[in-house]
Amino acid sequence: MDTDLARTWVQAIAAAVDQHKDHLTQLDSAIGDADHGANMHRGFSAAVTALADYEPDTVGAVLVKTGTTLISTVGGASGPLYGGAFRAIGKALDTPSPDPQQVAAALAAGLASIEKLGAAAPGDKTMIDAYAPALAAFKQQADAGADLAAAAVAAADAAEEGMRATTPMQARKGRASYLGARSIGHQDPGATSTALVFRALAETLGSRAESLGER
Amino acid sequence: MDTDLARTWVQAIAAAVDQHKDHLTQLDSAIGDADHGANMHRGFSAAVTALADYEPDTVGAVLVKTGTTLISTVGGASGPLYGGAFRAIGKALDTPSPDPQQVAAALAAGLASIEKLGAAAPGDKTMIDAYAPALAAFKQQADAGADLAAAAVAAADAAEEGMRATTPMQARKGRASYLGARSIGHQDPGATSTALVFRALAETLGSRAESLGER
Amino acid sequence: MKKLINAPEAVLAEALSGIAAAHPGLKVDAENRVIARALGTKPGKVALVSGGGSGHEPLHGGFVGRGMLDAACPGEVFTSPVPGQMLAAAQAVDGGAGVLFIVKNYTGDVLNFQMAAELAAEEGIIVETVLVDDDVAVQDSTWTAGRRGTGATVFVEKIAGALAEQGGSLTEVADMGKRVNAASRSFAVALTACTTPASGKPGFDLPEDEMEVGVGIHGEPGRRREKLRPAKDIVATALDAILADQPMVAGDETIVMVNGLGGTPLIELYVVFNEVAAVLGDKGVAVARSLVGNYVTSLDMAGVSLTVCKADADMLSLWDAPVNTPALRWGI
Amino acid sequence: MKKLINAPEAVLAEALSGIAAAHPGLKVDAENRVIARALGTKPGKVALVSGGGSGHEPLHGGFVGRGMLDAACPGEVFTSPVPGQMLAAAQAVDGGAGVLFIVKNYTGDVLNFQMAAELAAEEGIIVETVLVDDDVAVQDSTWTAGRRGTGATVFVEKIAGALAEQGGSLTEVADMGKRVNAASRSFAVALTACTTPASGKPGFDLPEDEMEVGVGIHGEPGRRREKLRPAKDIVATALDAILADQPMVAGDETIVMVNGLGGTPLIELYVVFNEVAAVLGDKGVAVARSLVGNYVTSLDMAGVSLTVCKADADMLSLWDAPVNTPALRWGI
Ligand SMILES: Nc1ncnc2c1ncn2[C@@H]1O[C@H](COP(=O)(O)OP(=O)(O)O)[C@@H](O)[C@H]1O
Ligand SMILES: Nc1ncnc2c1ncn2[C@@H]1O[C@H](COP(=O)(O)OP(=O)(O)O)[C@@H](O)[C@H]1O
Ligand SMILES: [Mg+2]
Ligand SMILES: [Mg+2]
Ligand SMILES: [Mg+2]
Ligand SMILES: [Mg+2]
Repeated sequence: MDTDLARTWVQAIAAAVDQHKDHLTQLDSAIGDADHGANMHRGFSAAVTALADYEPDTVGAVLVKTGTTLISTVGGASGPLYGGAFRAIGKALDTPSPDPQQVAAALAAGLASIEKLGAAAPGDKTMIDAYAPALAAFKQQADAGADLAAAAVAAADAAEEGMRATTPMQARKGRASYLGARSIGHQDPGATSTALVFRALAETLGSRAESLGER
Repeated sequence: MDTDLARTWVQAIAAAVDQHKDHLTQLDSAIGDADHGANMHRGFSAAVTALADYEPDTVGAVLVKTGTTLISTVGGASGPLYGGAFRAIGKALDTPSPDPQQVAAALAAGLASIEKLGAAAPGDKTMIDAYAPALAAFKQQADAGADLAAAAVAAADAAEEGMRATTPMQARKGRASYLGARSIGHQDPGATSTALVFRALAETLGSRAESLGER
Repeated sequence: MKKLINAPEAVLAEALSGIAAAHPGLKVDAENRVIARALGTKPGKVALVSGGGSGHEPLHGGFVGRGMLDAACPGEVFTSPVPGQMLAAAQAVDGGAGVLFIVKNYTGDVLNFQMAAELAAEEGIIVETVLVDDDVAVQDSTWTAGRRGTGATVFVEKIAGALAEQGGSLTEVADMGKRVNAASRSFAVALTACTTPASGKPGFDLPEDEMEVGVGIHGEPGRRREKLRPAKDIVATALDAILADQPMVAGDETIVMVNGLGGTPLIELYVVFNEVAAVLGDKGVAVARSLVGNYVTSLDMAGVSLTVCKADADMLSLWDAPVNTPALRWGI
Repeated sequence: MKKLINAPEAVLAEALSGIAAAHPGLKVDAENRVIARALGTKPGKVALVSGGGSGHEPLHGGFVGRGMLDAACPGEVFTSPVPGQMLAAAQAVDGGAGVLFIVKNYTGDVLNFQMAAELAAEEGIIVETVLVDDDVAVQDSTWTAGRRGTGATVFVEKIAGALAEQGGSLTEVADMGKRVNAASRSFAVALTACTTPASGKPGFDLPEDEMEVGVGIHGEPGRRREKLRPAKDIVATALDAILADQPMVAGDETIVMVNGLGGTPLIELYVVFNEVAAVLGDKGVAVARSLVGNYVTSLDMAGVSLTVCKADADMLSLWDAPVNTPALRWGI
């Protein structure tokens, strides 16, 4: 992973969010306040802009800047949560070209930030329910010696599975918790955007791997 | 005509208005403010109550009381217009048992009151477009020597025809005038209630004639 | 029909009882349906009475209080009150200096207030009347019912009310009311129909992408139906109609009201006001004073009315005078 | 979607510009999205800052002014503002006596205000926070997000604002805010869903004869769906929930707010208030002060929230203290 790649990841998230904006809002409309698509879109568009002429030395700096931008533009619950996560990930990647183990540790720092701020646990029907399995899968692959691309694909698959698993859950945190049992049967918007984040990572790393392979 | 008959007429109007309340409101909803049914219902129910233990000497007193009650309970445009008309009719019937010519003159006084207060003319798409032909028909029958019942039937028929003739008119008075050309194609609610008033008169006089004939 | 009520017939009486409970500064005569100031009229002060159908709240009861109305007569929803109500109001608030009836120009209101004025005269109460007819969506002509009275009513009640409070005579107060009305123009659009409790159904069906242009405040359809457009265009249409009828030049001062018809969020009214201020600003016309909110509503109708009064110095200073009513309050 | 706007993305910026144009007593920092008093904070006065998503107008911007807030930070519609905004507000209004953040209990608001408090502390500004969580429709527990903050925000802002104006210290003002919150409970029902500009569609479909019971102010469905019932029954349900959580006895004094959610006509709110006054009256609980109107809205949602504060003498006297804001004004 390098700074270009980090930037490409953020751009890929922005593109995915742009494409799924209405879907995210629709999911948030069912059990929240119908702004998650707009929130994510505002934040990641701003991040792409902020990164456009930002040329730092480390992957981490790119992601810290992304997190800071999210915090200063998103608002809502997702702003501080994603913003804090990207800042934590970035702070843990203070190197020009981290390896899979380092990335796994950084992603773990991101989750820790979300858990600390949001005080939510797996099963509460939040973004954590996509993030935690994604992290576990990534770590497992990295520990097994897989490369970044392979680890990221496993993470994205796990995130999507985690995302789908939020549907039957009853929310205990965030706005959806106000609905009590009526939150059951709806997929969590934040878990859905987290799945987009990990899928974007997998695609970014995958196409880099391909282009490297083609050389 | 006598005081009992006058009271019966008012009761018959009240019954007809009760039955057609929603229809009147619906017509008023299309080109007005959706209250004509409620207005007429409130007014004539109050009139029936007011007449319940009122035992005056003349037909006129019954109708003056009816008009006064309408004025004090209806509001809107129709309150003063119908109220003033019934008061004028009543004032012109200062006799225990008026004949058809006298009734025709009284009905003419009613129309004059409406025209004076409302400053509307035939063709403006108002209650006048039912009232004026009804009066003309009544007068013609009376002049030709018809009895009250026959004159009233002719008046009711003419009122209904006049009511239907308001549909293609463009309103120039009342709320419907605010719609300009969009008032065309809708039957005037006030003309419709006026047709009920005359039909109620015809039925009241008709059943009296029958019961007299049966004696 | 979805309404927070108990029964359509009971709405007015129960709302009056709620108004009485909510506003210690008001006293409500439930039998005669008159809302008046709890403290009554200062002897020698001209008393202002207004009224009209209900469903336009806060108009008129919300404008009863020091510096504005002395009494309001609420009729049934969208139905003019009856003369007896107005007479009871005039009798209750006459301070010996006469009573000004402020009447919106609708056949029903005009006729009922006219009868009330006659009854009051018989009781020895001197009555003058100001007729409000500010809605430029409706053509004025001697052959029609004339223009509707809408938003300008608030301006007339406020400014004439202030003059009465300052000791103006009945003629002076009436003249000021007429001047304010003559200087004011309104125009409204609706995005949805409203539903009266008695009818239970929306007054008209409006497709999702259309609006009614040139509506009144009684749920009737407008002059024409158009495709829904951005706020900027709607404001342009409304101000064009207003300024065509009441031309203004750079340096003129205005009082502007952006009024919600009942179902429009306040945030949208501010978006609309922003456009109004921009258009008038471009012409060099000053928005000297303004109101943005729900003042003359049409039950649950979504939409907005604009009212612009070309105000002279007297009007502005009377506008600024203290007012203490449920819906308008400052300087107290 | 039927809205008087130009574009969903432009609503907030344009509304802020409209607010600036409409209220000379306010100054709007368009870049940082901060609404503050034009005159600034008196040195030595504790400054009150609140904020939250937009779409609840007049909350919060309409409560900025003497005797209430010093600044408000409006976020996007239904989206908490960002820490930078809150920091800019705190910096703009700190009068040297510290800043009180009044925060409605939503994850987003809490987290963003928390970050802002940290940033402010880094800048040497002393910040205290009052968390408002009055909505009894939501179960409180350490395992959940806790109760939502709704109508009581108005009470907290008014009463704490008055104490700040009278020279209360940051601790005193914060404590008073917490006391008011602890004494206040709310409950709301919705008859229709609202539509955010960004989503363009109503948040839920509600049959013509049903209502959502226990809703918040962000367009989310309620705790349960029920058949629409008369106002009397709805008030009974809401007051039962409130009084179960905050028992009151004869002789207690209250401040009551009957608050429209944006699309409900004022006449209906008075019908509701009439029922509330009757129920509390039967229990001997005094409605010492009241508000009836649109104060904490949810865009165009039809519905009502009830807020009851069991008020002590201090609260009542602070309630009566002068306030001069666009949406609440008396004693000035
Ligand atoms: N306490 C929390 N911990 C983790 N994630 C949370 C928490 N609260 C909310 N979320 C996530 O945030 C998402 C909602 O984000 P968004 O709609 O942008 O913010 P808001 O709820 O403030 O409108 C939820 O779907 C959920 O995944
Ligand atoms: N100037 C007028 N002259 C005669 N009839 C009128 C006039 N204005 C209105 N009307 C009649 O009154 C009817 C409406 O009555 P109603 O709905 O009860 O009163 P409002 O128009 O005040 O709501 C109209 O349909 C019309 O027939
Ligand atoms: Mg959301
Ligand atoms: Mg009508
Ligand atoms: Mg009417
Ligand atoms: Mg939100």
